[in-house]
Amino acid sequence: MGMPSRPTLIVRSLVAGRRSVVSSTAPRSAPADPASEALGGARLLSAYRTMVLARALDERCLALQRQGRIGFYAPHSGEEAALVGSAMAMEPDDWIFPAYRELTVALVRGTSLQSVVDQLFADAGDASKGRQMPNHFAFREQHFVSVSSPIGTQITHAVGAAMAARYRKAPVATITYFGDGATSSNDFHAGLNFAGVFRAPTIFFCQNNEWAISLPRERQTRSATLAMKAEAYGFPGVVVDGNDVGEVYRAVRAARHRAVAGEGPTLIEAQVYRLGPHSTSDDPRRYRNDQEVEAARGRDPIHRLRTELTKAGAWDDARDAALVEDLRGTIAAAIARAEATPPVDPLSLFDDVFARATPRLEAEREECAAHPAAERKSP
Amino acid sequence: MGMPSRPTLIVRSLVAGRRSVVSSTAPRSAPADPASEALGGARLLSAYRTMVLARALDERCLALQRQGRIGFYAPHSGEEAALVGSAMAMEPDDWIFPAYRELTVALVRGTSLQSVVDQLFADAGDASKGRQMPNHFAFREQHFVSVSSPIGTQITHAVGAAMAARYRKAPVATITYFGDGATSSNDFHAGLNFAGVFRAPTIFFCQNNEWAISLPRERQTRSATLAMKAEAYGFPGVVVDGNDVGEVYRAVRAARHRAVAGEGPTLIEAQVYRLGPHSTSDDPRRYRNDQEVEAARGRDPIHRLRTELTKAGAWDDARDAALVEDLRGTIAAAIARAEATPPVDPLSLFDDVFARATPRLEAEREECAAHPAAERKSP
Amino acid sequence: MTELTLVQAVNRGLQEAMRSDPDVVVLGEDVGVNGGVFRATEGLLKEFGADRVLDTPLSETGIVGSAIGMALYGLKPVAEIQFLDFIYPAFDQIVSELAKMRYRSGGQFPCHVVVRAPYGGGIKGGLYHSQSTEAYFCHTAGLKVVIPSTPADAKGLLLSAVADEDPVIFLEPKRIYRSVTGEVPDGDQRVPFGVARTVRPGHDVSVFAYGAMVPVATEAAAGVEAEGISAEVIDLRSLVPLDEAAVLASVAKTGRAVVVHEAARFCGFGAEVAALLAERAFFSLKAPIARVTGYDTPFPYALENVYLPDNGRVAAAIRATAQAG
Amino acid sequence: MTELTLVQAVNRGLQEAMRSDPDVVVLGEDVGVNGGVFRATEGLLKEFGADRVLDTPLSETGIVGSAIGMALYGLKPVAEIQFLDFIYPAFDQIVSELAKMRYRSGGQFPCHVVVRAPYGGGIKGGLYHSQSTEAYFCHTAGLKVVIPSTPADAKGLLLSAVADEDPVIFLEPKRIYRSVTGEVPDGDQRVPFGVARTVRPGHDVSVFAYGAMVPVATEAAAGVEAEGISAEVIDLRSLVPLDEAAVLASVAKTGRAVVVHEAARFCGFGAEVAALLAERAFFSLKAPIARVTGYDTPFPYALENVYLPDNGRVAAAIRATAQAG
Ligand SMILES: Cc1ncc(C[n+]2csc(CCOP(=O)(O)OP(=O)(O)O)c2C)c(N)n1
Ligand SMILES: Cc1ncc(C[n+]2csc(CCOP(=O)(O)OP(=O)(O)O)c2C)c(N)n1
Ligand SMILES: [Mg+2]
Ligand SMILES: [Mg+2]
Repeated sequence: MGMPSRPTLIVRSLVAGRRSVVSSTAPRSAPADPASEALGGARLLSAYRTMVLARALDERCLALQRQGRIGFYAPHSGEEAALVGSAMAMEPDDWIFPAYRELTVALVRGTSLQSVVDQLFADAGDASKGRQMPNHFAFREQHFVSVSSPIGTQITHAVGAAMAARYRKAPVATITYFGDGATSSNDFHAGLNFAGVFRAPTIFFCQNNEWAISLPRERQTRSATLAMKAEAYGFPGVVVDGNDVGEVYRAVRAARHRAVAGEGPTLIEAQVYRLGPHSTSDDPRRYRNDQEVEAARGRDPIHRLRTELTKAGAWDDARDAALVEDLRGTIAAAIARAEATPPVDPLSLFDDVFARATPRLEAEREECAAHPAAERKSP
Repeated sequence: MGMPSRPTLIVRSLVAGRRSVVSSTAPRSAPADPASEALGGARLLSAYRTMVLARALDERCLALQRQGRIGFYAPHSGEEAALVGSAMAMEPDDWIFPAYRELTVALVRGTSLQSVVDQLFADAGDASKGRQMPNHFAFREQHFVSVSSPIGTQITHAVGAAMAARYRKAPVATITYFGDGATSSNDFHAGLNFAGVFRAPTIFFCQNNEWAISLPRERQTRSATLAMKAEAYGFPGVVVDGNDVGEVYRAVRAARHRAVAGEGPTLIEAQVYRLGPHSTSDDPRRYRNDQEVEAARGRDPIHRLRTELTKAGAWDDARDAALVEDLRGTIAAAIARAEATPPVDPLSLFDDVFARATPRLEAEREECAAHPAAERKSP
Repeated sequence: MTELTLVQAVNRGLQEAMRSDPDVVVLGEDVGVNGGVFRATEGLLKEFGADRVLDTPLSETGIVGSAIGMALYGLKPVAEIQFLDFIYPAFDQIVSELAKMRYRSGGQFPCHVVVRAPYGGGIKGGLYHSQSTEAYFCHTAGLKVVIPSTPADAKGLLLSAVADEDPVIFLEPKRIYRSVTGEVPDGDQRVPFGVARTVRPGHDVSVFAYGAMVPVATEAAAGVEAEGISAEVIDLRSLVPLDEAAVLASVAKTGRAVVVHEAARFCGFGAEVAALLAERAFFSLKAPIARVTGYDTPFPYALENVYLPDNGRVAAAIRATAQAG
Repeated sequence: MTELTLVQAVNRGLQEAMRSDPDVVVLGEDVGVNGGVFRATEGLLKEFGADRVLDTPLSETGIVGSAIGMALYGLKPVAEIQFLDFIYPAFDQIVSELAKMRYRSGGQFPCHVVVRAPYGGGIKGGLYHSQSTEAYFCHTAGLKVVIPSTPADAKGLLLSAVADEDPVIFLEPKRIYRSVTGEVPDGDQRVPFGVARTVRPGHDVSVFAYGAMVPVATEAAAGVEAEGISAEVIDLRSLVPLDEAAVLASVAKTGRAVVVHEAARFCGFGAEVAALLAERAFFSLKAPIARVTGYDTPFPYALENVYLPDNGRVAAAIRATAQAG
């Protein structure tokens, strides 16, 4: 990630116990430790903490964008259980091929909150060197592959990487995240078909949040469910309640077993709801009504898990308030640090086009250096 | 078609009786004449004649290519019943979006054999002005839309045209032909999805001939059948025996009824076998064995229909020999005429890029005219 | 005449075209209920109904492919691609089908389709909401490519596009969607293709630009006036067909040329303008032909303002070109 | 050294690369059992097995998309596109993903992928088995683009491509797949990118060409020698990165330039060469820069020989350029 000297807040610590349960030294092809097959105890609590962090980050970032402090933001509120449950089911050597709402997955994978915030600010601390809009993360160490805006393109990558892992005989699965809208993309079709034909160890994780900007799910496609599309490619598809972190975890876990056992891919449709706007550029009141959103709020995954934990005596209001307070402070500190971080170097524009700049790029770098930034006008 | 002064051999005459059964003056939205719902009597005989013509043409064209008299040819032997049965089920106002093996469909639609042969020779009589390789036909009058080489691209066109027909409230359906390989294309996915969402009056007619050049059907996709892929788009898919002209006819007829009744699209998988090479550039012995081909020959659609007609007393060997003899003569005459037709005008290169040539194109036409053809060397 | 922003002018152009011809339909992602993510199709669903304003699934392949099918049947579809950066799933349909249908069928099957897309940088959109890849389309025989830089041209060129029997790629400089306003003629007033617009006459240097670079070039030209340099600014606006006569006439007069565009330089549209001049205005040329363009990197996010040609870079190129030779 | 045809040299290059590095895998349509429709992958399945030579479903989107995924994981895939004309279903993956992955991730995720495709006319392939659309890729920052015209370069450039950490579009002039033969070094002998090849030295006119136009240009240059014109022929072969130094040095000497390519002229690669010269060799230039190219029409079938630059057209351009000014 290129930023080793900066102190890192690793959310993995929030997901306490994860490391101890899934031993990375255990033989990978051996039957999994049954304890890892359900999310309970300390791990369920860490799942909850991560979900609360994710929600708090969403709220803070929407405000940052309104204040003009970051340029854009795509919230994930309503999708936290699906994100956390799926991410926790994957192993450290597995690879993630995310879309733009999977910030939380990066956190579960061990990416530092600071790295995430630096990306949103596109500052000199950004692992991607300020090259992309907010939410378009890339974290090499965590096998969290670079997010792009074109819908669906990561799906075939996940399949190719899975094929490569199999070629290398590594007990590795890949998971790719995408929305209901992305099921209409070319890469969905090509990716699922290749995965079926080559029995790629891939999990296709569809976040069906009912909307693709203004297009409702039922006008995106006429199939009864999105999961059933898997049959067209000769492998199973399952629908899960994406508001239930445990159910999501178990489904992804099972799919991962299938994958590394050589039984092929699985499509999982997590039924969730996008509580917020599509992004900070969107006004959802133009196309959906408040009742629908209110009804979805009633199924809020965080609320649900809090109730569950509280009923089980593992959580209470005081601890909740303290957690929220604590996380807000952590987030504020990361933001403060990002805002104190210098911007990226203008001449770094010419880096990373290729491994080594061509003569033409070096000439352009010199040309660019000759034009003082003072003459530059903002658009 | 631009060739009105040339005498035309209309194959429609070979398909005797068709016009009388499907009256073009009958109210289009009225329930169909039950007599048209099955292929029998004179119409079955004309189906047979067309199939025999198609086979004879294939044999002749493969020879022409070997002799260097045409540049390329993609045979359809083994697919005649599916082609003729489906084409006869469509109405004159319907639109056809073919791939490159649908020459016979053009004939059933009433395109003259001479027009077809002129296209193969790319001569001055070619309705498409010699612009395309053999088999890439376009016949405006017959609503037989221009064939292109990229696999699958016609599928979305068929859907758009069907949506347009519905917008115009015309009782028209569209049919698009494509192979098993094309089910992997982007346009298959987009086209079927749009058709499902917009309930487009389209028939997706998949010629599953078991091979996409050297790739066998089971490695093209892992779904149990190709027809079941329709379910992923929310409409029915059916498998038909593509060697049975009657079964094909009834299935397409039913799908057409559904379409014009506003009940949406249908995917039909016709199970056939490509008896010949993929094209004259292909050597199928590199990837499939003779036994498989021999087994398929045992299911030859022409042989099957001849046996059926003969058993019913409607046909005999003498008539068969006479028909073949007659058709060979007809084909030979068309070829002779094509070979006597002048080549296309070199400066027509610059026509039809746009409705009217731009100044740049006119300048290039002049530049081209200045270079005498004598200096030109064949590649 | 009505004072409109550029995006409003696009909207009025669509409205006008749909009012005067029932064969005109609009399709794309979020174009109906939502009125388009930039509001270019605002109000159309309400006025013309869901039969003529189609919210499509998320598939550019489907949008352009079905638009071609509609056109073949006889309609005049106007397809919106939400950002030019997302046109590539439709690239096969555009270059293999749309551009070649008329030609390959010997004129039997024309393709009366307009593909509209907002394009270009300056909105902090990063790699995928900023690109200017007009050269791909300009290099594809069979496509017309137009780019307005004023509200009047936005409406007038769009009306010409919808009326044109050939496929038109209509690119809208989203950076100036709202920042530029101007008087726009009411009704069906078309601006013809193939005619460049002289924004500012001059006699020392010719500056060729289009889209959002037109105001940048104009400002730079105005700026160097005080230094005694008279720069002529020409808005090419119709890239295909290009008004070659206007380009050649201007350089016949000035003998010097600067080409400005946002797109990457290598094989960009500026190369064609330079090549045209090097071929057909060679004996008038008094100085090297300068290109002020985006650099040969992907479009950046944080460094957008470093990447995009600005007043400073264009003015420097005009000065250098005026003084060279 | 072994005497090989161009397509055999491609085949040996693949074999060599696969032998020396188990991370190299080959995928595409009909590349395995069938050995490729042009036999470029003949024998590879047998030697390396179905794990390394993958016959894929009919989806260029899937071929390039999965190749990218393989490369991200650490393999070095070589994807075959059966004809360049069929690359467009993969265009989104190529321009949006392959070209930008390294850049957008700040160098974290390079994309070690080679995309091979036979391209160009001269085989009576009509619109869709003949096109030369290299300019699309050359205009896309982040892609390298190379085109051999000899068997030695075919193997040597391919070995460099497979070894290169960056994505390479490797275009093979299929018209001369079998008609051109030549001595090819055995083993892992690479030809570096970014270095043009002087086919024939000369001092009156510089002729720039690549691919199947190299033999055409060379023949034309030999032809005009009798008329007292000394034409230098340079095979650009590496379009990105371009050997600008070689281009400029040749024209510094001759003062005259002709660019030859099969692709359509408008916004073609020749425009970039002309623009480069008009910018950086202006004061050496003594004559207009000529482009001898395909015309701005789709690629035809019956009239292929009218469309393609030939000896007559190139010779005429050399003559006119030598005499102008
Ligand atoms: C190829 C492409 N077309 C259009 C867009 C514009 N766009 C961005 S997000 C989006 C909707 C995505 O919906 P979905 O896949 O359901 O994901 P969600 O945003 O709901 O998470 C659209 C149309 C895009 N990014 N890429
Ligand atoms: C997009 C694209 N990729 C590759 C090809 C090369 N190609 C031509 S035909 C063919 C196989 C088609 O198989 P199928 O769809 O089953 O049709 P069939 O030839 O069996 O009738 C291929 C790969 C092509 N024409 N278009
Ligand atoms: Mg969604
Ligand atoms: Mg097939």
